[in-house]
Amino acid sequence: MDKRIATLAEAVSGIPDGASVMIGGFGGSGAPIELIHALIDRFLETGSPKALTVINNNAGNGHVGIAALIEQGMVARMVCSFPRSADPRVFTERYQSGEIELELVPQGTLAERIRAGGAGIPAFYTPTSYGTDLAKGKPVEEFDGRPYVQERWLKADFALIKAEKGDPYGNLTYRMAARNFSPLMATAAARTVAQVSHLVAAGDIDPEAVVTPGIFVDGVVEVADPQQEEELNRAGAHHP
Amino acid sequence: MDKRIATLAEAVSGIPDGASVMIGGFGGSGAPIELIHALIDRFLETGSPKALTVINNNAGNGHVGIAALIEQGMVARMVCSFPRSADPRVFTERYQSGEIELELVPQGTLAERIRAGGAGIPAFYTPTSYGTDLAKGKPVEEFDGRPYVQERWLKADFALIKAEKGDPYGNLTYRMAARNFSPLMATAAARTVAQVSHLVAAGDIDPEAVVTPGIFVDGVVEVADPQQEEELNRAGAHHP
Amino acid sequence: MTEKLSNAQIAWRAAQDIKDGAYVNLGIGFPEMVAGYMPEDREAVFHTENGVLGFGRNPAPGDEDWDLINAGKKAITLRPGAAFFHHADSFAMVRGGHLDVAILGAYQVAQTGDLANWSTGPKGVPAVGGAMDLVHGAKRVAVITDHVTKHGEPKLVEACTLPLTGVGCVTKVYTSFAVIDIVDGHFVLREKLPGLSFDDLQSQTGATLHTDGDVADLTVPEL
Amino acid sequence: MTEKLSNAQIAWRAAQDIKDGAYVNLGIGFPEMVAGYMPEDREAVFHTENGVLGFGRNPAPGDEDWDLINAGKKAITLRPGAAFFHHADSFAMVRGGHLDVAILGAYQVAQTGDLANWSTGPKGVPAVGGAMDLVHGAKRVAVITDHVTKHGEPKLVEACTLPLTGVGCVTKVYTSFAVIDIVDGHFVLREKLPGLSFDDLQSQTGATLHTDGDVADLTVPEL
Repeated sequence: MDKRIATLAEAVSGIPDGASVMIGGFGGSGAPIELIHALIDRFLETGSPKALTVINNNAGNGHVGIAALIEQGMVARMVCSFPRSADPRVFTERYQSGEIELELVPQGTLAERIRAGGAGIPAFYTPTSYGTDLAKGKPVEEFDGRPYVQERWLKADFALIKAEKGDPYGNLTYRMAARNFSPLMATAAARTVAQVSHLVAAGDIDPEAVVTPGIFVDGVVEVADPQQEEELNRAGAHHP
Repeated sequence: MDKRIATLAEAVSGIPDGASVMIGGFGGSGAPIELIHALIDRFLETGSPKALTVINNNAGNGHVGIAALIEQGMVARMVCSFPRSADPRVFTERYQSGEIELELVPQGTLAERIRAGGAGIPAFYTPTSYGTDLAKGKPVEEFDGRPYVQERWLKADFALIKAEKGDPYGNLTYRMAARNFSPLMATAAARTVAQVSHLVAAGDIDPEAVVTPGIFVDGVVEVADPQQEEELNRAGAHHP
Repeated sequence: MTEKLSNAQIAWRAAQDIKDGAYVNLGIGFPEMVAGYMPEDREAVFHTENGVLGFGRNPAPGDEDWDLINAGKKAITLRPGAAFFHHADSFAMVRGGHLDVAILGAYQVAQTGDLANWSTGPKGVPAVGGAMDLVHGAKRVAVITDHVTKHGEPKLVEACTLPLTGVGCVTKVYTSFAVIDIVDGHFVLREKLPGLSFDDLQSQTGATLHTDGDVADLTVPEL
Repeated sequence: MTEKLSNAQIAWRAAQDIKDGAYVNLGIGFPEMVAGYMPEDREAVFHTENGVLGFGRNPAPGDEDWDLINAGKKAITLRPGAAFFHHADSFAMVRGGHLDVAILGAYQVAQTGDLANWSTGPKGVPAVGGAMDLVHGAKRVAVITDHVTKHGEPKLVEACTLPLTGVGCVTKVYTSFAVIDIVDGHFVLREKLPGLSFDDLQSQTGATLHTDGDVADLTVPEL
């Protein structure tokens, strides 16, 4: 079993036009900057992939990562809970011009829908959003005298995530709050690729410490000193 | 914050007659033998608690742990997936005589129902058990052309679990396959008490290594050299 | 112009009602101030949606680790006994009723407990974050807010006119003028600034203020 | 009495169809034997419901650690790259379609793919375990079984008479006589013991056997 991928270019090579892509991270923590930028570089060279649906808690910040993906016109649709950031201009302009569609999902519902996608649960009920605009058109059912909204699972064609350690079996650990959505997204995508800061040998991750078991991961690519989105933005970085 | 409890007797003192109690463990791995035996000892002294509903994957083995709890007549109802074991006689007799009611739940559905109880999800849909006797009377709904069974959350008044390390905040780690249902049960019970093999100081469990965050745990009691159910049974042990 | 409490003073007042040992989520922005005013003899454990329990103060500038942030994307530090977890576990804590209290900001609060705090209407980019989960998850949902808007309009109303965050979820409101419980569809005044008459307070409130026994003086330290 | 494959030989045959890199769950008891017959040049990762991925052979007697067991409560060992996880995550792997194959035992398999393997009727204590989850979760569900019961009755039938484990879930059956695919509600014979005629096999099968091209000889090593 060897899920190692040699290059970032290879790691993102299979994503076609129109694909749905879950991208890990909450703001800058956990954002797989190098994988996203490799996808942009591929687009700049080949014109593909475009018309992507991107699933992330946010909708980009500044001019790197998801914001840069949007800026290149690669994204047709965002699914997120909080499309605001310190510098949300790239998304805001595309959204207001109608170029990007937005599905706004409460954060806990977004997390649970992704988990459900990975766990084979096609639908579940939550109290979240009951009686609000975000529940419009969704079935409501009462349990034990309280109303709940039915939500559907959320799956994707690909997940691009960032992890701390990875081994050839695809087992992953994360770094602090960079964990966030990534373990869920790994389970809910048909193909999951992780950029890992430390590629280690099989057996070097304690089985007790594995956060994402390798069964959920299809490829790992080492990015030894990953860029941090927040630091890039504080430095005013652009990609490309 | 100090969730430490000094004695096993104190740890099980609040459980009343008729309570529902989730008990961690899969077979002998993860079975909180000392907590269960403390509950039996309390019953032998005071006649309480009795008429318990016990939720566990199994229904006891031999004459220790859950089997001993059943043998004392303390259990009115079992919720489990696999009420068989190397020596299931205690449960089998009480079940066949009608003294104990059994709710049989597929193992994955049992796990998911407990997780749902802890996560505030009152109901969910699963393909498991569709078209079988165990789905009788349950709502069925079709999603994307496939039929699913609606299952309800499962909560309990108490959870008694076994963990490897615990700190005064209630953070827990587990030992190998002894993890099984315990992290789920900790979330789904109104009051969760863990026996821990190593009680450590706050800060001594790496925040990355915490499996059950302390918010789900109400009490920790140290049992430094816990008994292992399988070993007790191989030695032909009885409690008391 | 009526004397009113500063944001710091409102946060201080809300902090006094947090019990020792409580698990607490503070909304982004103004509510984050509450953590700074916990009584010294009490310990609360703070939860942030993005997967941290038991975080502490913000680090000094230059000491930030941007993989260690709160839901407002501010850098934080850890306290002993902290834990990391993923987003589904984080919202299991929220939705599953494990938080003792969530303290949120508000555009409007209705006497029914309805809260509007995520959208000011169809203009702009909508963003909801974790607010809709928190209002139906925490055991107690409190709001801290100015009593009136910048334009002097009541924020405590009979029925919210802005898009709802949740229905019947708020049970306590700490404002720049008063402390108000929501009981059975009514605002029940518990404390008010000593220099403010009941009638003056009522005139700045968009729904009837009820009383149930004495109304205490709302007194807070200079901050 | 017809020559038939031993359990070890049925397990060997099933193992030959497991691809390199597959994630596999083996049912309690007889199916556990499959792991011992994996081709040496292929590596499968074995999953057990109780929260272990990547386990290896059973330890020598005396070397057991009873906190490290499989779903059949037998002691196991770990291979490099193993992971522990809780039961909800374990069944997320199962129900979420992450396992490549589950190999289970059977009381009866119907030509529709229906499986009965958990209950022989109302007598005794019912016990289901993880079978109902596995049959609707794994990408491929195969059965290994004697072709007939101890009493000579067919186990491959038109419709199950015993309580169902799952509906339309099995796609391949490895028996003591044959290898059979289930395609569009039919048993399609792929391999049979060379010494057994089609008519003899049909006479011991409770539903019509179809063919689709050649039927290969079912040949296995002495074990």
